[in-house]
Amino acid sequence: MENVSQKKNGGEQPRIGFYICHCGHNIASMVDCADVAKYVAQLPGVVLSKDYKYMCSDPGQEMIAKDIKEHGLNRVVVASCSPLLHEHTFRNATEKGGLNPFYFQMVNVREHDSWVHTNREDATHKAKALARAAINRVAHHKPLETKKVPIHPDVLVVGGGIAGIHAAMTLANAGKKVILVEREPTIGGHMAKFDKTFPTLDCAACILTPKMSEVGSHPNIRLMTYSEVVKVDGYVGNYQVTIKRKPRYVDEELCIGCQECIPACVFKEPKFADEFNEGLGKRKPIYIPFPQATPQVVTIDPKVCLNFNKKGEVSNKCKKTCVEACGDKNAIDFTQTEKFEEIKVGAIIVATGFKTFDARRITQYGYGIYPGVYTSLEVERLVNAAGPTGGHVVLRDGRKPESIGIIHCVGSRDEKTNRWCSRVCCMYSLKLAHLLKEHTGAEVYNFYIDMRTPGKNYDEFYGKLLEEGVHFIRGRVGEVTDWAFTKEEEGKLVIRVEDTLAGYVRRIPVDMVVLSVGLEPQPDAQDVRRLFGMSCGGEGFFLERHPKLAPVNTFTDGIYLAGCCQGPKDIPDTVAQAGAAAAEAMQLIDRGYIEQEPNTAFILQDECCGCKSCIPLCPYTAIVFDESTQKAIINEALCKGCGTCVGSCPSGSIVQNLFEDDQIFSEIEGVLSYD
Amino acid sequence: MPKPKVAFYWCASCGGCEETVVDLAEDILGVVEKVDIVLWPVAMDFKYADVRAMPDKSIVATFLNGAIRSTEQEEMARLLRRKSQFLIAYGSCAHTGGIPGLANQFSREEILNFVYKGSPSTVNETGTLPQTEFEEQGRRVHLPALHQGVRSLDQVVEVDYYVPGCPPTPNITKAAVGALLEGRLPAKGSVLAPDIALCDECPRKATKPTNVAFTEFVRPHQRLLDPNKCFLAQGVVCMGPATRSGCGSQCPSGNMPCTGCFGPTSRVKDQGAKMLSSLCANIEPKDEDGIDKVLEGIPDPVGTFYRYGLPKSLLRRKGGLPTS
Amino acid sequence: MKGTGRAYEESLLAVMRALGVELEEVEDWNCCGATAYMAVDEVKACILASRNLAIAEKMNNKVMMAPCSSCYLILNKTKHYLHDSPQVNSVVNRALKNAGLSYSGNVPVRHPLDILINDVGLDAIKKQVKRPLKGLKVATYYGCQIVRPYATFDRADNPTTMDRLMEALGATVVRFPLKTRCCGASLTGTLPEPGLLCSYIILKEAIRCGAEVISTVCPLCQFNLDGYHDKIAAKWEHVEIPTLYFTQLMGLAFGLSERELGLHRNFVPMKKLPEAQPELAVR
Amino acid sequence: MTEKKWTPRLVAFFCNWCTYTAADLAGVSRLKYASNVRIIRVMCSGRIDPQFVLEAFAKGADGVLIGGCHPNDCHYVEGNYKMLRRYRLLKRMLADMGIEPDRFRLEWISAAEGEKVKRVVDEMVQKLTALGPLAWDKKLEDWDREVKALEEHVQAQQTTKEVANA
Repeated sequence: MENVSQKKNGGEQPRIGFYICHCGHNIASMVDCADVAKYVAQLPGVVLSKDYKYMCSDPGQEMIAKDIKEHGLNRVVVASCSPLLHEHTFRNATEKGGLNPFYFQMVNVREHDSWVHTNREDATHKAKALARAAINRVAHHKPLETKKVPIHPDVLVVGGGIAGIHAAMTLANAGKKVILVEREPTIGGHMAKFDKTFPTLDCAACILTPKMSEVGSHPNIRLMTYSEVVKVDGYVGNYQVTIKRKPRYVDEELCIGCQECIPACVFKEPKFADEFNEGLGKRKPIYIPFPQATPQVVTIDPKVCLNFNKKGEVSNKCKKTCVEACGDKNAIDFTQTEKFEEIKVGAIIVATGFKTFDARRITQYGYGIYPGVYTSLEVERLVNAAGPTGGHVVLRDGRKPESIGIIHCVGSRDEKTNRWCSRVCCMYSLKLAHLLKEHTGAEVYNFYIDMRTPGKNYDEFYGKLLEEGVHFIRGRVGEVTDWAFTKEEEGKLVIRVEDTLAGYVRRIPVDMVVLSVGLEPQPDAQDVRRLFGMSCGGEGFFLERHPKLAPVNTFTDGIYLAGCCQGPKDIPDTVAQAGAAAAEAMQLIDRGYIEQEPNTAFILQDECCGCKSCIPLCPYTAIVFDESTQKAIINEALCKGCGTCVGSCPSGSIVQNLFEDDQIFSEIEGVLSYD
Repeated sequence: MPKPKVAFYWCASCGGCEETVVDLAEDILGVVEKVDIVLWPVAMDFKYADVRAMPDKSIVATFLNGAIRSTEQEEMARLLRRKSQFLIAYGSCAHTGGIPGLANQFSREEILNFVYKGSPSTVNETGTLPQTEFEEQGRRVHLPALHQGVRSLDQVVEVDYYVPGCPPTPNITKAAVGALLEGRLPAKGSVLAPDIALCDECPRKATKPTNVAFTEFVRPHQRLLDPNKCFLAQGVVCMGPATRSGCGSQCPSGNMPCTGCFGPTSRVKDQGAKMLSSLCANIEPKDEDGIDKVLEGIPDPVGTFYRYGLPKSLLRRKGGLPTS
Repeated sequence: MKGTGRAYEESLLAVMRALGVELEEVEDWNCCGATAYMAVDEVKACILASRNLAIAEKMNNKVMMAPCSSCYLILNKTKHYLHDSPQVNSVVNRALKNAGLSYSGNVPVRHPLDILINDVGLDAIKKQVKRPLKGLKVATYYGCQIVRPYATFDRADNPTTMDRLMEALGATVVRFPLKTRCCGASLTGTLPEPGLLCSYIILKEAIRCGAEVISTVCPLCQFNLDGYHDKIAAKWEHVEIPTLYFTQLMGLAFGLSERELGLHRNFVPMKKLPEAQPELAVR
Repeated sequence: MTEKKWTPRLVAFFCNWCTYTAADLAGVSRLKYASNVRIIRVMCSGRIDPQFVLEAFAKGADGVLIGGCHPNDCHYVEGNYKMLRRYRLLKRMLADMGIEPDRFRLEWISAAEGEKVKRVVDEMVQKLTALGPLAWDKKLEDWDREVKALEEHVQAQQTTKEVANA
């Protein structure tokens, strides 16, 4: 086998250049780089071996190119960070020196060595073994060519919250065609539900709704509401996405948003819990979520509309007064069914947002048990002038609260529920404290663990609240209870808390409790993750490619993240991130093509016996059986380079570029040979 | 001009390879005409001393069959290596260890104890085990000793060519002899059989579907086998895809699956691992229990995948056995 | 268990017998030292407790069941200390060695509730119910020790194992937020005022929540809640509600006799039960 | 080489998308784990040829760890299942060949589970330390000494004969 591979390499003897990077102190503090270079220098085929402070710097890269020319190197190995970070950089440097870029191999001595070990001797030992493996391997490398594939110029944005809206607008304004998919009947997301935004206290609707209607009318944006992505095929630059369009029983083209159907509904009074108002208000079976909803199209809820039976089928039992009211506009269409549409895009921005923590999970806070306990999102609607109470803060029993307790970190920073800080709760709690005090004049208590107000004008806002006379008690609340210890507590909700500044347990009776619920991943985040081939962090938010350097990229090329689906963040950060995601998508699309890693597999046609074992293994049906030659053949355009067929070919007749058997065998020998 | 000298020798083998030489039938006469056989213990009376007396490299080619199992075999292998220009590992045992190679799963002591004491048909009241030396009439007699394990020929001496098979077929034998006599030899170390797997020439090839997904494995005796359909399509482990061709598909033609005697192709280091990989990857279930249930049909993976090649596999021999 | 908690022992053994759970009393057991000794000298307290563990291990028991909350806590705490701290471990094992014992940490310490719910299972328990406690409103009171700090088999903030058990017996479990609040513990003996106040709050709230009986897991809780009604009445108000061991309630549902369950040892009698259960009244 | 205390040698084959990335994450998070592990990157666990595992053992690895994406999460749809199926039989076969089950492990480790890389590597190194050296390469070397011995013996005899003849 030795002979065979040497023949393929043109028979030339390897002349390897080895470089180990100090990465400042990152590697050098745990790995004796000079010692590694010295060890490698005496390995077979190695012509020069150097250690250098920063290999990825311009001088570092230029050194490689220069050495290739001066020393006649034909192979290059760099030991530094993860290949996922800088393989590309060094391949370019190798190419600059006049070599095929795939005559390069990288050794990960930072993420897999210096950063994870504590004994310098052991870490150096490991670096030598890994270097040895790469030196062995690179001798078997072959020149390869990258394949250029054109990119579809359209972009899909999934999720119509502020993140999706901003990303879509940015792209559309740059002249890109955008398809914006939202599963609710309207775009707007959580932000549309907020009353005011911190710390400026400008009205959320006033700043959001103009953007929403702009999206609705933008010539470059195709808005698909009440729709969900159900399938994603293809790869970067060429995704085929299937979108499910749920029937809203109203023709979006024909409905003009006059809403005359709503008063005409056979239900005289709104009767059903209104999702937009967090169930605090009521709506009819035919409804528009809120006045500025985009698109301005009504929706019929088959679960409660009388024209549907319990199974959700049209029963035609209703008088259909709505249809009458619609008249010759003929927008209401009970024959609508679920439809699937396939679209093609080059890039995808996932902005599927978050869900708020279910406060019922912390039973001792009494949400769902005591009517006086609210979630923060409910209070947003309660203080909103367009909300269910017209902006009057009245409790479920009709009373106006005289004292209000706001409990922070409900479902955040809690080992029992969610470990993470939800980032926005301190600030929105302050905002709600201000609004509640303004609306009711009540005594407002904030129960916090730590106040976290980093952000432009955030801490100043905290200062302002302190001046307003809102009370702040530091301590995690133990329970909210209705058992009274004293006369004054009777008929109130008592918040029991250890005041950690005062150093004793306090009982504070209030009329209203607001739970500042944290932010969680969407309940279907795992499904969405699989759909787009992304990863989730341990907490369930989508994982960015690199926490610092690729915060909006995912591990799947061409798929980007924006907003809270990636982790809790406030509106300014969300908008900034959405812009960044749009820019990333644009730089991909404007390049016009992508270079594919040439790690595809091919079948040795003289050697294949035609046993067909590989054919069912390919998930992309890239392998077909050629009846004329009686051999299997791989369609390179479809191959994505997993190598499963290679590992399974019983006669060793399939080869994967970049991951050939010889290359891996030599690597195995290498990692085990230094002792 | 003197005829080229040729030797045939056998080590740990069953004698089947010798039969193949005879199976050349009338063609053997042609061979005998062209060569001068200087050693062939199974058919002719030569003494080792005669060989020892020959000058080094004076034999053009030695066809050695059988694995190396004893000190005597090792000594003869070395002797013949010295005396021959070409040493040809003939048959599976010399090539990859063969059936005797399966003994590499047991220690020498386990084997001796079973064969001479433990096996139900053995009568050995004194419990005598083979000795390597003993005294008789005042003379100390030395006998060959068994090695701790079995080796292919090339694990003991350098081998020039391999003729695979258990036994090699007359055709490839003829081709090998022909190539040798006519000097049409490929690169040293080659296996003198096509470097493509058996399916290539299997008469059942067309009946293999492209979407096989194993839901069970059965052994040939458990099922009445369709005489025309691909064995794998019937859930029978057939080593054909992982085994060199050149045998003329004799087993599949006789309605028995390939068991792998021709060994792997040149691109494979470990025939068993490759077959295991291909079979397992194509199992239908995705959960551990389901997978294990299907795999119950392969109760003895070592015996299945390394029937002829355990000593030449990557692991060569079971761990934990005595080494000397 | 042999003294003030006698009814607990009687009812527990009776119930376990009915369910076919084999129990073996640890030979020559000693006091675990309770929380009191832990507060004085942790290492010595560990030695004291670990003797029981060592004996249980020697007796080849698979599981050590600790019915008393305090024992359960102390034995578990000891186990944790021995596991986490090599220093404590070596001191304790040296002491055990002097007594001819050793402890390797193999016997888990578990609470009867844990065993009943997770090993025996609610289905098996339901099968034994001959007289469901229909209509009986129960406040489940776990006390402070069995779920804190080692919440091994239930949640610390809102335990539910006993709730599920009571529902399996046919009873109605009332919402009782004070289910893990302190009963006053040994304060009732030393500083009666704050101690009794704790008991008073629990009794009062249980009644306010609509309970007819309090179900408890701890001999000390039972004693505090059951034994001081007159003192509480003298100080605050008359709050009378029976406090039964959960095993006594189980026994009643299983149709065991009141005597077997030690019901006669309780101060506040179960009045409601005969009315709700005519067949019991006949007995 | 100076005699160093024996420590196990663990060869790991990690898939590019999940487990290799998780190992990168462990690095970025500065988690500390045993330095005995040597990670070899492949694109997918489906690429891992059982020959690689055998080769690693034969060349002296004390343990082999395979890391792939969780079920249903494979970047290449289901390469991980293909590896799982091979793993089930390979593990049994290795046991038949005298390699303890604890020496060969397959773990699903997602890109987010840097912590799991640490845990699994540490656990495995601990188990391998307890098992002691496998040293298959040394075993074969020792065993091959029995044939080398004869060769040396024959050569020695020849030399004596030659000397005698001379």
